[in-house]
Amino acid sequence: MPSASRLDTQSLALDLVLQPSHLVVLLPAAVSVLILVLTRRSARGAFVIAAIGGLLGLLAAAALLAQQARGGAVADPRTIGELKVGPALAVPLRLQVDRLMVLVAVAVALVSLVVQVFARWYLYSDPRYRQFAATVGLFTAAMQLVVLSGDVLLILVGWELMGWCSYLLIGHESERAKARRASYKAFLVTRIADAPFAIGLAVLALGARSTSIPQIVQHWQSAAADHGTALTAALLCVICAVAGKSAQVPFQDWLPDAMEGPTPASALIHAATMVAAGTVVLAKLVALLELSGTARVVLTIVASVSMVGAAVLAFCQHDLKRLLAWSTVSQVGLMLLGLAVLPVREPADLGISHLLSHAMFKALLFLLIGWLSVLVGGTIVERQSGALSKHLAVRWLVGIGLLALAGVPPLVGFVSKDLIVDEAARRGVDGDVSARIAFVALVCVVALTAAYTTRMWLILVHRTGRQRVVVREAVEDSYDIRDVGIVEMLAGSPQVDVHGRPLRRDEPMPPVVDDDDDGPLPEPQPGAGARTGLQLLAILSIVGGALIFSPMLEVDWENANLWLIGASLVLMAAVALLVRLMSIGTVYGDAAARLPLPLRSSASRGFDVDAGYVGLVARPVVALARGVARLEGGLDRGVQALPALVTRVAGAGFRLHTRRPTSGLVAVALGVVLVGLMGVIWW
Amino acid sequence: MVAALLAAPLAPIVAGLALVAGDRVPRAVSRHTAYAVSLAATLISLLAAALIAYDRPSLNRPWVPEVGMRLHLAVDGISVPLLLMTAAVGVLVVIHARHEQPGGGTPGTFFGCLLLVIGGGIATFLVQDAISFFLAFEVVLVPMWVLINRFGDPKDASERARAAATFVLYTVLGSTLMLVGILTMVFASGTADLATLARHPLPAGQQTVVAAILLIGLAIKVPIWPLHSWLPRAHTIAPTAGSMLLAAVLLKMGTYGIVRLVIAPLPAGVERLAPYVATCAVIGIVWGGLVCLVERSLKRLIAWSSVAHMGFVVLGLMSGTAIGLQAALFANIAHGVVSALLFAVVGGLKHRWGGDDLSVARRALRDVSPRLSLALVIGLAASLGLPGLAGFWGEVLAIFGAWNPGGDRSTGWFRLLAAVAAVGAVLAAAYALRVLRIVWMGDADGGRPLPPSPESDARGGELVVVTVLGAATVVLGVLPIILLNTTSGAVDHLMAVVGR
Amino acid sequence: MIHPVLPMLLVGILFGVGLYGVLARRNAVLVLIGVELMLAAAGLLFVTVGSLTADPLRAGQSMTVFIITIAAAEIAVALAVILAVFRARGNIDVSQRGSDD
Amino acid sequence: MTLTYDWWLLAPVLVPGVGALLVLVVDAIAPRLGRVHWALTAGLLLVGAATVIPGLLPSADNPRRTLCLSDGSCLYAVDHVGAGLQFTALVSAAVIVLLALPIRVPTERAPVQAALLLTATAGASGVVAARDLTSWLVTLELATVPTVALVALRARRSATDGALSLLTTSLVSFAITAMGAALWFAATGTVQLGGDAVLAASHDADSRRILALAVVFIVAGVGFKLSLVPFHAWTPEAFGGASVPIGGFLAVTSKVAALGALLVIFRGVSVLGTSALAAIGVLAAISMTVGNVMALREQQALRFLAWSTISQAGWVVLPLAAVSSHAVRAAAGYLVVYALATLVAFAVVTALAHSDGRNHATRLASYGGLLRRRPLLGVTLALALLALMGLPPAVVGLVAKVLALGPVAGGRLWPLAIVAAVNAMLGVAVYLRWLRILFGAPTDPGTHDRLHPVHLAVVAIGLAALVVTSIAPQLLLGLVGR
Amino acid sequence: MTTYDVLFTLAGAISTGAAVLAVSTKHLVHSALWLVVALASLSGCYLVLGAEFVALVQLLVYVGAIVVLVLFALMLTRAPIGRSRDHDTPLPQRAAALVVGAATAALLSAVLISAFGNDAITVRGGSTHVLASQIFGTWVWPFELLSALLLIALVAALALSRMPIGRRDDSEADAR
Repeated sequence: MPSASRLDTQSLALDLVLQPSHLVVLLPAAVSVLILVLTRRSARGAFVIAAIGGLLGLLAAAALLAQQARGGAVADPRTIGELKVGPALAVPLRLQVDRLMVLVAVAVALVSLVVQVFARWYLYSDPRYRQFAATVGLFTAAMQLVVLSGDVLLILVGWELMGWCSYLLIGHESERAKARRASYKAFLVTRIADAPFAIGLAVLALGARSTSIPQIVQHWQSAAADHGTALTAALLCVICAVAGKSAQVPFQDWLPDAMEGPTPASALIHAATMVAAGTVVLAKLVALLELSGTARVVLTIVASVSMVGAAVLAFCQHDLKRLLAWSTVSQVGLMLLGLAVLPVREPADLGISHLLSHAMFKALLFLLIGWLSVLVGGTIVERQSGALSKHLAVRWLVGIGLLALAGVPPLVGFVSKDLIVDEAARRGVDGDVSARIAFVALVCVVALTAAYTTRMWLILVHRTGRQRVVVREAVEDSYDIRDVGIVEMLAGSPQVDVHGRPLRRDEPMPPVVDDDDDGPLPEPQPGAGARTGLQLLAILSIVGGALIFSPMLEVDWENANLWLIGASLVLMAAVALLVRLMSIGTVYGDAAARLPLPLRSSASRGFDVDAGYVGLVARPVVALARGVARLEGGLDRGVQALPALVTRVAGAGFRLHTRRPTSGLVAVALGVVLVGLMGVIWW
Repeated sequence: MVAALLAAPLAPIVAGLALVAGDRVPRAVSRHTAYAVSLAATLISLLAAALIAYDRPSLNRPWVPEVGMRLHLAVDGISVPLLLMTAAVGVLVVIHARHEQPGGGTPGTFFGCLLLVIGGGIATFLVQDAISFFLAFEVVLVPMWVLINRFGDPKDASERARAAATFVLYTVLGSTLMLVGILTMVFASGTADLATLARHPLPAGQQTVVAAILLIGLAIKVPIWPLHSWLPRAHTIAPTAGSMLLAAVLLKMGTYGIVRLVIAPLPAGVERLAPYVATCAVIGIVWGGLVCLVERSLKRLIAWSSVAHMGFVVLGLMSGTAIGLQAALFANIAHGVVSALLFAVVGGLKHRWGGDDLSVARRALRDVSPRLSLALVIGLAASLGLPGLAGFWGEVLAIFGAWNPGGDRSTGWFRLLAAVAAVGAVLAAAYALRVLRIVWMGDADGGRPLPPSPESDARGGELVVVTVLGAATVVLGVLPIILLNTTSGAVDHLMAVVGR
Repeated sequence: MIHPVLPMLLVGILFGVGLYGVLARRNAVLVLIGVELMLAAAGLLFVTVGSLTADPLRAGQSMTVFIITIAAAEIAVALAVILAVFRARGNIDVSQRGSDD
Repeated sequence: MTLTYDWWLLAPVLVPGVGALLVLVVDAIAPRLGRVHWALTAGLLLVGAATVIPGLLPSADNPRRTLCLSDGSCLYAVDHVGAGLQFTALVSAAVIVLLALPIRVPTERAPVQAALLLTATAGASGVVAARDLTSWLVTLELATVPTVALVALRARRSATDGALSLLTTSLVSFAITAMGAALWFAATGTVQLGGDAVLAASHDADSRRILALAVVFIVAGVGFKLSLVPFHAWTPEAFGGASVPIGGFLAVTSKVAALGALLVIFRGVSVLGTSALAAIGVLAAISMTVGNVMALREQQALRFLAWSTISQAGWVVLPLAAVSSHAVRAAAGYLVVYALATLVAFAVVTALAHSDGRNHATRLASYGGLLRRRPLLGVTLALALLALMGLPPAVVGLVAKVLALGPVAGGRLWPLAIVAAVNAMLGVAVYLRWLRILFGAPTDPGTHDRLHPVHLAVVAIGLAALVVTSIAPQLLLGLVGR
Repeated sequence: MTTYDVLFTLAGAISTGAAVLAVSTKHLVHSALWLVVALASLSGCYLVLGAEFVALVQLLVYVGAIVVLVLFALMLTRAPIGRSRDHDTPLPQRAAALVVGAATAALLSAVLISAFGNDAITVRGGSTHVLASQIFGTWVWPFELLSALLLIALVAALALSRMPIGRRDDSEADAR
C-alpha cells in the first residue's frame, strides 16, 4: 500500500489505492451502510450522512471528470482483485473509466444528490426515511458500479443490485397493497428479463476467456466471423435484459406501476439510474452491436415500438405521474435508437448524450410533480388541473422541464434528440434498414412528445379547475387505475360544470380546512437546498446542450440538417396547436378528454399488458407450481407409504410364519430346493 | 498443532458424549452447565479449526487395520472453508440453543446432541481416509435423530417420529451405498487414503458403476432431486438449532463427499454420469423453486429453497470445469451461511408466531421487529442470488461453468441445463419476494407503520447469531475472493489430477 | 461286482421317501421316522462309496457307524422332548401353533 | 494308524468336554450344590478360553495343527480365525453361564444344564477346528443336540413348544447335512476337507456335480443352525420359549459354532475359486430382509431378538458370497462384533427379567423409559442396539458393517451390495423402534428389585467392552487375525 | 446282473417298499414296524456291500434299540392304535411333499448314477479288523466326542423325562 500519495498537478493523477472512480462507487454505498449502522431512529442523522455522502460522491465524480478531461484518470482501476476460477476464464473485476461514462457518473451523482436532498423534505414525517435514504445510497452506488464497470460480472452485480433497490423503493410504503404488488412486479419482470442476461454474458465472457469488457470487445471483434450466431444470440440475450431494465416492449408494464413508490424514488429510477442502465450497458457493448445486424434490427424494432407506443400511452394517461413514466419509456427508447443508428465504429455518444439530457429534465419533472402533488394532494388530472395557476413558484421550473422534454430549441432535449434524428435520417438515406425504421418512429415520437407535453402543460395551467376542488381529505398519490378503472374514478369524483363549480348544489359542502380558519398557511415548499438543486437541474436542462461543443462528447453537430430541424419544429408547433384546440372546453383543460373513454381507460391500464403478464406467465407458472407440489405430495406419499408397505409385508410374513413346527419343516424343504436350484444354475 | 487436529473434532464429541451420558447420573445437568460446557467445547473447536486453517498440520496413524482405517487428519483448500464454517456455525448454534431451547428433553441431552453433530461434521471435513470419512459421516445420524424426534415441533409427536425416521433411514441408505462404493475403490486400489485413491483411478469401465452407487448414496445426503423428500420434512419439524446444523453442516457433507470420493478418484465415471446427475440437479432447482411458490409453511419453504440451491452446487460440480468446481465450493459455503441465517430467523419467527403458516395474516415484520426483519431480508436476498451477498457468486459462476462443460460432456445439453438453471434463479426471486411480501411487508393492508415493539425483536443470543451470519453473508458477497482464493489451489490440483 | 446304479437308486429313493415322511406327517414321532429314513440314505451312500472306491481309512463305514450312533443319541433326546411336549399339552402334533408365556 | 496329539491345542474342546463330565461327577458325589455348578462351569469355560490365548497371538503359527495322519493331513487345525472363534465361543458361553448363575432353578436341574452347556460349547469349539467330515459332523451335533434339551429345560409349555420346533428342524437339517457329507465323500472319495481332493473332484464334470450338490446340502443343513431364511422358523419359537440366557446361548455361542462349521466347508470349497457359494449370497439377502421386516412388527423382546439374529445371520454370511481371502476374516469379524452386541443385549434383558420379572422383560413395550428408570441398563442396551444397527457412537458395529460389506464390494456383487444397503436401512428402522421405546415414556413395573450383583457386573463389563471396542475396534477384530 | 445285484435288488426292494409304507400307513404302530423292516433290509444291503459291521450295528442299534424306543414313545403318548387320518398333514402339503420328495430322490439318484456309471464295480468290503483299527486309530477323536454326545444325550433325556412342566402363571421361575 503506497504510503505517500502523489498528486500530479498537471493531469490531476492520484497515486492512491482509492481512485476517484472507486470513491464514486464507494461513497454512496458507504452512505447506506453508515445510515443503517450509525443511526437508530434519527432521520436527521440519516439526512446528514446522506447529504454529505451524496455531496462527496458528486465531488468525487467531478474530480474524476477533471482527471479525465486532463487525461490523468486511471483507465482500469482494480477492485477486490482477480477471482481465481481456473484457466478457462479470467475474472479481473476491474473498473473502466472512459469519457462517456465519467459524464454519466457525474449526472448520476448529481441527480442522486438532488433526490436525497429533496426526499428529506418530501418524506419529512415518514418513519422509514432512514431506510429510504440508505436505499437511495445503495441504488446510486449500484448504478455507478454499472457505469464505471469494466467487467461483465461487475455489471451484473450493479444491475441486480439496482433491481433490488428499486424493489425496496417501490415497496417503500408497503402498507398499501398496491405498493407491495408493484414492487413485486417490478423486480420479477426485470428479473425474468435478466435470466438471459447471465447466459448472454456467459457466452461473451467464455468466448473471450475473460470477463473484462475491453477484452470481450476485442475478442469478438477479431473473431466475429467465426462466432456470428453465438454473438447474435448473446447480444439478443443482453438486449432482452436491457429491455427489461429499461422497460421496453414487452417488459414495459412494470414502470408505470412503479409510480407506487415515493416520487423522489421515481425521479431516481427514471432519471438517472435503473432505466438508463440498459443504455449504459449497451453503450459499453456498442462495438459488438455493429457486428450483428440481426441484433441491431431487433433493438431498433423494440426501441421504436416502445418509443411510439409509450408516447401514445403518455398522451392518454389520466394520472400525470404515469404520463411522465410513459414518457420515460419513450425517451429511453429514443436513447436506444441513438445506439442502434450510431455511425459505424463510433462510440456511443448519441445515446449517452440523450441519456444525460434526459437525466436532467426528467429528474426535474419528477421532483416537481412530487412537489405539486404535495400542494394539491394528488397527481390525477382532476387534482393537478390548474395547479400551476396558483402555485407560481414551480411554474417556471415545470415549463423548462416540459420544453426540454418536448425538445424545443435550444434546450437540452432538443439538442440530443435532434442529433439522433439527424443520424437516423443520414443513415436511412444511406440505405440502412434499421435507421429507416428508426426514422419513421422518430418522426412519430417528435409529434407525440409535443402532444403530451402540451397536454400536461395545459392541464397544469388550467384556470378554472382549481376552484372547484373542495374536498381536501387525504388522497393517495395515485389511484390504482388497474383496479378501479377510469370510469369509476370519474363517476366517483364530484361533478362540476364547465367552470368547475360543483353541479349538485343541494349537497352540504364538505368543510374546507385549509385556509379559512387560521389564515393563509405558508405553502409547503422544499428546503433551500432542494430548491437550489431543482434550479440547478433546470439550468442544466437549458444550457446542458452546450455540452456537445465540449471535447467530452464527440458528436457531429456541425453538419446539422437545418431543414430537418425546421420541419420538426413546424410539426411540433402544429401538434401543440391541435392539442390546445382539443383542450378548449374540457373541464380540466385536458385534451385527452376528447378521446373516447374506453381508449383512455384502456390506455391508463397500459393496454392491459399486465393481464397478459398474469395470463401468460404468472398463472401458468403458479399452475405448474401447484402441479409440481401435487407431484411432490405424491412422491412424498409414495416414500411415506413404504413403511406401511413393509408393515403389510411383515403382516404377510407373520401369516406365513405360522409358528407350527411343520411349516418350519416345509420351509426347510423349500430352502433345500431353492439352494439346490441355485447350486445347479450357478455352479 | 497435531493437538489442534484432535481437539477440533474431539472437543465437541467428548463434551457431547459427556453431556448425554452424564445427563442422568446422578441427576439432570442444569441448563447453565450444559450451555457453558457446550460453548467452551465449540469455542475450543473453533480455535483449533482456525489454527488448523492457518498452519495446515497433518496427523497420520494406523487405527483399525482390519478395515484399513487410519487416523489420518489433514486439511486442504477444499476442506478448510467447510471446516471453519462448521466450527463457527457450531458456536452460533450453541448460542442460539441457549436462546431457544425446546422442550421434550433435558438440556444436557439437547446440547450434547448438538455437540455430537458439530463434532461429526468437523471430523468429516478433517479425515483423509475414505472409511473414516464414512464413520464421521455416520456420527451425526443418531444425535440428529434424537434432536428431531425429541426436541422437534412439540405439536405433533407422530409427525416428529416420522420425520426423524425418514431422515435417518434415507441417510443410512445413502451412506451405506456410499460405503459400498468406497469399499470397491478401497479394494481395487488397496488403500483408503483419499489422496492416494484419487491418484489411482479404477479402470474406466468400472468407474461408471462405482460412481453411480456413490452418487446415489451421496445424492440422498445432498440432497439431489428426486431423493430429497426427507429434507423438507426433517427441516419442518426439527428445532431451530437442528435445522441450522442440518442445513449448514449435514448437507455440506454430501457435496464434500462428491468432491472427494467421486470427482477426484472417478473422473471417467463422473463424465459418463454427469449429464444425468446435472439434469436431476437442475430439475431440483426448478422443482424446489416451484414448490416454494405455493408452499404454505415458512420453514418448509426455506427447506425447499435448500433443495434448489444445492442443485446449483451439484450443477457446478458436474460441469467438470474449474469454474464449476469453484462455483460449487463457493455456493456450498454460501448456502451454509445463508440457510443457517434463514433458519435462525424463521425458527425464531415460528417460535414467536406459534406456527409458520404463511396464510395467516400478520403485521409487517419490518415494523414489528426491525432487526429480525433485516436479517430476513438479507437472507432471502442472498437466497435469490442478489449480488453483494453470498448467494450470487456461486450461482452465476455455476451457470458460467455449466455453459462450457469439461471433458466429453455434451455441450448442448449442459447449455440447456444452464439456461434452465438461470430460469430457476428467477423462481428463486419469485419465492423470496413472495415471502418478503407476506412476512416482511405484512399482508394486512392500510394504516401507517406502528412503532416497533422491542420485546418481539431479536435480542441477546439470537441477535448475535443473526448478526454474525448476516455479516458473513455480506462479507462473502462483497469479497468472494477470500473464499475463491482459498480453494483455488486445491481445485487446480484436483483438475490436474482429473485430467482437465 | 455290483452295478452302482442299484445302491444309488436306493439312496435317492430312501432320502426322498424320508423327506416325504417328514413333510407329510403331523405326529412328531412319525416325523422322526422320516428323519431316520433320510439318515439311512446318507449312511447307505457312505457305505456304498466306501465299498466301491479305495477307502484306506475306512471312512465310509466309520461314518455310517457314527451317523447311526448320533441318530441314536438324537432319538433319545428327541423322544424325551416329545414326551415333555405331550405332558405339557396332551398331544404331539407338529402342526399345532406354538404358545407364548 | 498313529496320530499326533497336541493336548494344548485340543484343550479348548477337551476342557469343557471333560468339564461336563466333571460337573456330573461332582453332582453325583455331592448333590444339590446349585450355584456352585454354575460357578464351576464358568471357571471351566474361562480356563478353556485361556488355553486359546496362545493361538490368538499374532506370533502364533497359522494354522496350528494336530491329530495328524502319517501322510501329513490333519484332522484338527486352528488358524487365527479359528482361534478367535473358539475364544468367542468359550467366553460367550462363560458369560451366559454367569448370566444364568443368579437364576433359581430346581437344584437337580442345574448340573444337567451346566453339563449340557459345556458339551455344546465343546462342540462349538471343536467344529471350528475340524478338518474332516467325521469330526465336523460329530462336533456339529455335539453343539446342537444339547441346545434342544437346554431350551426344553425351562419346563414351560412355550419352552417345550420351542424345543419341539428346534428339534424337528435340527433333525431334518442333520439328515440333510449327513447326506451332504455323504455326497462330498462320494465326490471326493475322502472325508478330509483339504483342498487337493476337492480340486481333483472339480476337474471331473460328474463329481463336480456331486460336489455342488454336497455343498448345497451342507449349506442348507448349516443354514438351520445359522438361522438363515428359510431354515429359520425355529428361531423365534426357541428364543421366545427358552430361558433368557439360553436364548443368548442360541444367539451367540451356537452361531459361532454354525459359522465355524460353515467356514470349514467354505475353506474347502474356496480353492475352486468359482462362485461356489453364490447361493450363500442369496440366502444372506433373504435372511437380512426377512429378519428385518419381521422384526419391524414383532412385539416380544425375545422374539424380536430372534428376528434380529436372523437378519444379522444374513450379514454374517454376506461376505462369504464373495470367494476371497478376506471373506473368511470378514465373516468371522462380523460375527465377533455381533456376538458382543447380542450378548450385551441379552445380558440386559436377563438382568431386567431377573429383577422385574420375565413379564416385564419380554414385551418391547415394557422397556418404556428404561433410560430414565435404569440408566445403566438403558444406556447399555441402547449402545448394544446401536452396535447392531451399525451406527456411531457404537463405532464397533459400524466397523463390522464395513468389514462385512468389504468383500461384497470388492467382488463387485452389486445387487447383493444394494440389498445389503437397503437392509442396513431396514435394520436401523428395526432397532430404532426399540431405541425409541427406551427414550419414551416410562412404564412402571410391578416389582422393582435391585439388580443381582453378578448381572450388574456383567452388564457393566458389557458396557465397558462396547465403549472400549468403539474407541479401538481393532481390539475385538484382532481376535480373528488381521 | 451279478449275484450281488440280485441280492441287493431284493433287499433294496423290500427296504423301499417298507419305507414307503412307513411314511404312508395310517396306523401309527405299523409305521414304526415298517421302519423296522426297512432298516433291517437295509442292513441286508450293507451286507451285500461288504460292510458286515455296519450291518450289525444297524440291526442292533436301530432295530434293537431305536425302534423299541419309538414304540415306547408312541405308547406313552397314547397313540391311537387303529387307522387314523390325524397323523397326516393336509392334502396340499402332502402333495407338495410328494413333489419335493420325488424331485429330491430323482435329483440325487440322477446325479449319483451319472457319476458312478453303470459298469459293475468290485465290492471292496474289507475286514472288520481294519475297520476297528481305523475307528480306534484314525477316527478316535470324533469317536470320543461321540461318546460324550451319547452320554450327554442320555443325561438330557433323563433330565427331561423327570422335568415337571410348569404352568404359565407359575411364579417360582418367573424370573427366567
